[in-house]
Amino acid sequence: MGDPLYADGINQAVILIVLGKLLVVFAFLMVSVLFMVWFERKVISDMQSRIGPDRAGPWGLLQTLADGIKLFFKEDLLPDRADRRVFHLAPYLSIVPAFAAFAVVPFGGTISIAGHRTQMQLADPPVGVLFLLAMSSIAVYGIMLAGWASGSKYPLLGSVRASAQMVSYEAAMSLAVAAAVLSAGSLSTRDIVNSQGVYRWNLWILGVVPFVVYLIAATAETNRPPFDLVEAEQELVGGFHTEYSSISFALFFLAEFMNTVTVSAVAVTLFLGGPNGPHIGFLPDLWPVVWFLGKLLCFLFVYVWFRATLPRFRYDQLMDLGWKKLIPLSLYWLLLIAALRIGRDQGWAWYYVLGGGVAVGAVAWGGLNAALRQGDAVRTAA
Amino acid sequence: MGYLDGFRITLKQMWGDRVTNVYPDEKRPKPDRFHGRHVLNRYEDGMEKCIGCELCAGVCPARCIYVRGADNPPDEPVSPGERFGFVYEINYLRCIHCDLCVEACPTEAITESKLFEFSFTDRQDAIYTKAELVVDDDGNPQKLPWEDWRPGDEQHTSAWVRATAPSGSAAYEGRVGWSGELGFGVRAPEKGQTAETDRAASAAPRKAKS
Amino acid sequence: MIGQLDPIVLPHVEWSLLSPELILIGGALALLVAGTFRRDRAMAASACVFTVAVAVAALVASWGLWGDVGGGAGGARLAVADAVVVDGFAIFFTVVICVSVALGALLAHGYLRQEKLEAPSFYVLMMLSASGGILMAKANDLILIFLGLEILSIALYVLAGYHQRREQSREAAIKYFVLGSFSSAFFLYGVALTYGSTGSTNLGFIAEFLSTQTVTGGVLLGGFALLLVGLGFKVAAVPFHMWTPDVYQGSPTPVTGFMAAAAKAAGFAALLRIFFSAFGTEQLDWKPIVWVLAVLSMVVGSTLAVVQTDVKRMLAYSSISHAGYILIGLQAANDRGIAGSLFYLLAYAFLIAGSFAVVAIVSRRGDLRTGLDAYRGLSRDRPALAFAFTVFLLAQAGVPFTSGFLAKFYVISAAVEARSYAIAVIAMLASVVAAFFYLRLIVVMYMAENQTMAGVGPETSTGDIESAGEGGVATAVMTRVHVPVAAAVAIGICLAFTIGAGLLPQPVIDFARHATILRL
Amino acid sequence: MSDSLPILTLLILIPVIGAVVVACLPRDNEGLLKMVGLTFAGVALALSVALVFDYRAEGSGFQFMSEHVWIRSFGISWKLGVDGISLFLIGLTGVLFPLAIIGPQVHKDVKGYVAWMLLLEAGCMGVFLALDLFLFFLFWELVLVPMYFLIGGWGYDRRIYATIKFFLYTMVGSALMLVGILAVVFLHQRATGNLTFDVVRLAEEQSLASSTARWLFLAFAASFAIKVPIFPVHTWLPDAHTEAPTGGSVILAGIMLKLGTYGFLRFGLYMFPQAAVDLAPLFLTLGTIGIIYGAVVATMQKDLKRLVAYSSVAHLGFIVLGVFGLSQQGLEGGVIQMVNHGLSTGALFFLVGMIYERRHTRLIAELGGIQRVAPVFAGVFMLVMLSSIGLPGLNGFVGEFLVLIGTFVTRRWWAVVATAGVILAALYLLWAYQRVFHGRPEGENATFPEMTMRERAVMAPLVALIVLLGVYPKPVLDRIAPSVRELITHVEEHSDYRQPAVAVGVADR
Amino acid sequence: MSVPGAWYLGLAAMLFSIGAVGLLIRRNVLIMFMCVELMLNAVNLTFVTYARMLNDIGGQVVVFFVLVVAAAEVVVGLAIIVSIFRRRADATADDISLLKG
Amino acid sequence: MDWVVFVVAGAAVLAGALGVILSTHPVHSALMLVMTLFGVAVLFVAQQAHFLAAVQIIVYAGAIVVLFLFVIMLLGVDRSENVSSEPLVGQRPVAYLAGIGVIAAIFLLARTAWVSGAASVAGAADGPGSNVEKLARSLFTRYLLAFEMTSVLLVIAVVGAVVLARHSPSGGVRGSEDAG
Repeated sequence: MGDPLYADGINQAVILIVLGKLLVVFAFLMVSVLFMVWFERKVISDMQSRIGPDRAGPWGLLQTLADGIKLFFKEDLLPDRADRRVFHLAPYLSIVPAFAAFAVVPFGGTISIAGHRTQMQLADPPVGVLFLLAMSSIAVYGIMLAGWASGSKYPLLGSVRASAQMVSYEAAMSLAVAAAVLSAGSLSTRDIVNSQGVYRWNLWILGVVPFVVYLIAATAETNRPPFDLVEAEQELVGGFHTEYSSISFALFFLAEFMNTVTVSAVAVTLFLGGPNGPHIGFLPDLWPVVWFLGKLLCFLFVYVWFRATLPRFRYDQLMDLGWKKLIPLSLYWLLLIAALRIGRDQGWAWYYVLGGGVAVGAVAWGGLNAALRQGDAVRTAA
Repeated sequence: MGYLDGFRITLKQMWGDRVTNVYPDEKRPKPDRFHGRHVLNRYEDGMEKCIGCELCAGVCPARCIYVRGADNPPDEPVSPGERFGFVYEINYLRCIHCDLCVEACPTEAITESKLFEFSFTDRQDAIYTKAELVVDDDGNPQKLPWEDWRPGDEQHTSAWVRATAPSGSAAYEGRVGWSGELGFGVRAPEKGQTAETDRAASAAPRKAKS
Repeated sequence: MIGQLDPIVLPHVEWSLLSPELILIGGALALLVAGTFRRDRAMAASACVFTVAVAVAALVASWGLWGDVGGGAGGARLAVADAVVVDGFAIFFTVVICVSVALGALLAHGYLRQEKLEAPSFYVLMMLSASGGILMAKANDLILIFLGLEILSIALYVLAGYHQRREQSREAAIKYFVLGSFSSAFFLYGVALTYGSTGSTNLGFIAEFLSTQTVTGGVLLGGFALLLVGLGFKVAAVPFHMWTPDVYQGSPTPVTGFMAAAAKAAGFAALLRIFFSAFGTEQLDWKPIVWVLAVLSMVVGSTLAVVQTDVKRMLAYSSISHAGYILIGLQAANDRGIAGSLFYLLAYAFLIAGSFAVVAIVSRRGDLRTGLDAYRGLSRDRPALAFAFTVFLLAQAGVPFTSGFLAKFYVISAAVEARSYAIAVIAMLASVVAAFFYLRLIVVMYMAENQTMAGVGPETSTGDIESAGEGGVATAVMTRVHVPVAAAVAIGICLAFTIGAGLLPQPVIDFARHATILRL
Repeated sequence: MSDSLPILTLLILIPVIGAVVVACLPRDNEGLLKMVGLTFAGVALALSVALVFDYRAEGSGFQFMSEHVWIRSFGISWKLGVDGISLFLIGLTGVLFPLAIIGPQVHKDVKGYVAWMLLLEAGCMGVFLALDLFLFFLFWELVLVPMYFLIGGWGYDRRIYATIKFFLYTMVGSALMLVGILAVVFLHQRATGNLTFDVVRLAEEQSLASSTARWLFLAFAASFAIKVPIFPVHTWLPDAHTEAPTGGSVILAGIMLKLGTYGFLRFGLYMFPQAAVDLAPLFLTLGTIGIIYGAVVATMQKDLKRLVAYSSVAHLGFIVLGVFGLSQQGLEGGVIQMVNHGLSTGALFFLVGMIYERRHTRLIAELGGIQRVAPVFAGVFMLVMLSSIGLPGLNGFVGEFLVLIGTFVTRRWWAVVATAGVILAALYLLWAYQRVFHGRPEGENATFPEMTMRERAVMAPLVALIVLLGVYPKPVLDRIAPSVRELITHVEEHSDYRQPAVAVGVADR
Repeated sequence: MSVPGAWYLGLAAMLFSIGAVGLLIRRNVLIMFMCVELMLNAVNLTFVTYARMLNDIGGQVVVFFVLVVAAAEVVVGLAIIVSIFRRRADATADDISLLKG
Repeated sequence: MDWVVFVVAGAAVLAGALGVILSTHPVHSALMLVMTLFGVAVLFVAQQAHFLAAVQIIVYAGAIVVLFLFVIMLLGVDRSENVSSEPLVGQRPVAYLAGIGVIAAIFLLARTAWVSGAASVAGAADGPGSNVEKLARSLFTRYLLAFEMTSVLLVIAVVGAVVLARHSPSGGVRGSEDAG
């Protein structure tokens, strides 16, 4: 349990190592954001039969950097009716949780630095998963406050949408995460990774459903397409960050992509076995990192793929999907998994449990549908 | 699974052909009736066609044109008429390139070119003044600092679409209702206005009636 | 990983001992689910019947439990890891609350129909709220009491604001809510301090701890002072009564009836259990506080009730003063006092439910005519209704041969037995003042047909304004009030109990007496 | 009358049933309502008359006892009994109520009037009959409600003020009394281990310490004093009497005031003998002040009804004097004076009511010369008035005389002062008579109608009783005496008071 | 654990008082409601501190329940506020004055 | 180190609390509330209540205050309040005095001992096993019923919110609305 680094107490070397890890993680995130922006633009242009950025650097690799530098030198505008303090605070509120959440993601095995063994993970609190949820739940502040503080109506609409959307999908996401926690019996991310084998991922153990639910909910949580109603350009002129420019805008941009990376990393941790992978003889400390990055990349690609494929949801569709489909589904699935687990502990035959579970599920599904139909009928009648 | 089919298609597209090109390196040929930025034309004798009548400004839906006419100095007239366009400004932050100004112009003074690069860095630069709009002594548009010209681009500046009648009636096939222009003279009639399309166009409503 | 943990051995759950609240919760959920499938008039009517049936079922279950715990006489049982204690006391309150539910449901049906608010959710909330109240009475743990309190209150907040189209109802909800949550915070802080000074929130443990240890620190004192504040709010004792008139007046009338009967009972259940049993050893510390609360409640409640011209408001103030009387039982801190409080609560539940039933009927559509004027000439219009109301009011005033008289007599006799003569005298004097305004209302019903009484304006003044709101001509005042069947049944039951318990109170007294044995 | 018939219970129940029956009748048929009311009141009257005749004169203690356990856990029972003290008060109740129901004209809502009246009768009967403290208190309280409605509903212009005042005064008294009752019961329980509300047991066992008993006596006395009313707390009475409808005034003066004096006897002297003895000077003083004060104030009244009301204050002072004089004659006189006052003041109120019905005013100044136009009316008025003054040969004399004798034996100086009250009574009543009836009738007074048959029928029994009791009070006194003697003996046993021998001698004549 | 529990408890007491005072001085219903949350937080802090001082997990469990209750309360409370202010411009308690007596 | 954490977090708590009650603007109050919540969460961590700290953030900061903000924005009640006006004369000083009095009273009451209870009644908080595990164990044994009852609370919250938030059913009583 816990990082072996702290086993011998805390001394200067330990603090230095922690600071070092902090720097590494920060640098990694920044780089990964740079990469991610480029990657997304490139992949999506491929999918749309376009070329994508190709000017700055080889294959346009430095394009993000160039954009960033350009943004930094732009004028920072403050709308007339804005709430000054909150307006300036919002971007930071947006970026901090995005960064902090990554702290608990294990991205490698255990390595030795200057005689101290330490996990390749910035922190491994015993309630790591809860920490993740906490961070994802406060991520909404940046967006909400940005929209409100702008003192302008489109941003406000965007932020109201954002808060409703993020609170709604958090429930489904938490339930999906709970399934992973249930399977590992621990809230520590490291433990969850360790509970999964090289190929024995939670993805398979839990049935694919929690993973899919997580994937959808996480997409919604990060306000990525097709759930980007928050900034829907066509309706809201860019939503919450309409009035932002310069560094403030850059921070939002950074936070958004950092969130994407973090959420993907969490998905890898929870469902895809994290840095676990087949051992290859040389450089034993490096391979887990490689596996992790590989999985992460796959995941990121999936996100981009989503964006390229799916049209944006309408607002009521968004809420319907969240409340009427994902939450019941993930709740049911969690109960089913729990039932199977109890059945195993009690020595019941799994097929009885499964059969019963399916039967209950069918009844519940039928009931839910009937009720929803009735509700629709009432709504249309009124 | 309709949902998933979409994913397949997008994935397939990744390896398909690109429909875009590397713009500044390669430029795609522009369509014939492309509406670019305006130019102010001159007669073949170098006189400006604009007479400062402000019809263009009046008709402009975006209100982006500002014209002020002035009496021609009798000793050195700028235009053939009594008055000339003393000030002529177009705000390209507002212009929607609808071409109504061109239609309104009684003297064919303002036409739209195929120049489209508006990459100015100062809002002030977005207002093109008469000095920038009026064609130069060769009858070509002035090259603005941010315009990326390729060889031949200046050739397509003048809107010779106006050379034939607007209604597309067959009666005007081959006729040029266009005065001469500095550097180009009288333009040849526009291509593609054939009798067949004309007949098809005029037959359609009759068929619908019967 | 899961193998590292020892499996958690769940405590044994004695389902039968929890049956009344399980019935209520189950009924509520069933109704909630059923309500999503059918939404029409028939559904609404059957929802009322169903609710009454559930309440009766819970009553029957309590009856069974009463036998289980030896007629309430000592065979108290702990259940679910000492979290609840099922004794006569708990069962008594279960009965009071179930009765309130049944009466409230009967009352609600006509009201909801009249106001076009028919929906099962009303009954669902009422049943759930009642389950919270029962939990409070049964709880053997401060936390469970807190949860019960919140279940009860939150549902009531919603019910208070149930009449969405009425501004008053919404206002009542928000006032109740803000002050209710305020008081919950106080209660909770009291729990915290109690926890710190005794080491547990379990009432049994606290009692045991306090009986073996001498706690000198003031933290415990602060703890139960805050507990008293929190519960004082719930039972509407002065000076924590500010919300009562507004909320009683603004809430839909059936809700007010339910609130006055069930919420007050539940609050007192907690109050009595906590102070009488858990803090029984610290009597010297809390009795003076309770004394002050009781006296203030009686005096302020009665006095302010006199100046009210709105009947709902007047009943609210009177309910404040009734809280004072019930507190006398606690202040006496003897068996008779507790039994008196219990008797009072049961009697009061019927009285107030009946009273508000009449108010609901008289206030007619829109729930607006609650002023004294609306009652003028009721005896000519609806003699039976007027008679019933007269009985309820007289009983509240403590007129002989009604349950209300015996209730007052009971608590005052307890105070006298505990030699608290001063509070007994004050109680009687307050009842004099109280009697005054009850009688004034009766006089209006019977006398003021053709002429005006003091404090009552000319007949037409408010009638016109109100009927204008209804879009009709000023005939609304003169139309005969409509008495829904369900409400009539409710009034009949209340009337029967009020007079029955006034004439032959022995069974009720026995019930209350046997319910006072608190095991800890 | 067989012993098996629960006559006392019936005395209470019949009016209650009557009230319920009346409440169920249609409201418009006034004749029927009155007839039904009269029937039930008449049955009660018959029962009470039967009771009076059936009562064994020489018997002591309570007769016709009726006892049923009611609320076991409180030791409360339905215990009724009658002795010489309460016997004639019951009779008085029986007589006055039928008259009050049919006597005065009721201008509105006859149904309510009759129903409340019957309920009131039940309450009054209950108070006189109850031998259980709880039961006593129940009826004591119950009486207030109908009275409240009678005054509030059928009274005159300032009735609201009057009801509030009446109600507040009496309820405050009740408040103290209830606490007193409970204290007696629980202190008794603490001392003896028995929880009982039984008056007889509480009185006989005398378990209270004397200082405690004094406080408790005061608690009871407060309530009784207000009801009587004794001097400083009498101020509700003129208002209530004046504003009440005629029937209400009759009952109020005739019966309800007696509840207080009866209470003093039954629950004051009987239960707290020592305390009563200790505090007797206080009450004697207040009673004497009441006599003089009532008389003086009555003299100055402009309103005839108010005058009669103040005369009640004075008369009740005599009764208090008799009660706390604590001698055989004084007590006998007090008891019989209760009956007398009920008859004569009741009759006076009837008559004043008749004047008001005719003239719609009660102001003495606006009346005059009625004797000319209505000689019968004037004659009846004269007779009743003389009874009230205490003219020998009429009933008032018997009571007042006995009271003064009895008090003189034990408390000489108070008796001397009180005698002045008799003279003052003659003064104010005769003066009032002179102003109202003598002289030349002017204006509306000239057309003052003579007594109708109905009114004569109402007045006849009262006049008859007034004369009868004045001429031949012996049967009454014979029945009162043993109970009074027993009460005095009880007091002597439980206190340091000894009746002077001279009084005993007189009593044993 | 060098900070004595009393410091925490004192802090909680101050927090509680600030919340209570705030509820009394502010007229905006939303802010009044936030003050209630402050008070609940003070209680939570008290419980956790006692849990540590008494070495008893019970205090922490209580906090868990308080959190649930707070959440439920907020849901209902905000629903009430929404329902009442849907048609109003601002949320000050002074305007809620229909019921005054 | 512990002192540093305590002082910093405590200062944040108090500053946030004061900010809540002194800000003129509801949104600022909400933000200040978040600050207090974070401070409290830190104090939880400092006292080994990791689980609660996380839940505190998730529930309070992540849901409750977000809902607050949502409502503020939805209703558009984000107007500054004129704090200088005093609707009830004297209420404010009385409130301040009461607050100070309460603090003083609590400290006075506690001058002898802040804590006097028996230790570890519901189970030890330290010792082997994680905080979460012990919490769970306690929750599902001693507090099982309370835990189950929270479900009722949540049902009420849901039903209540739906009831209150729904639009008036068709054919509402117009009169009562107008007259009200």
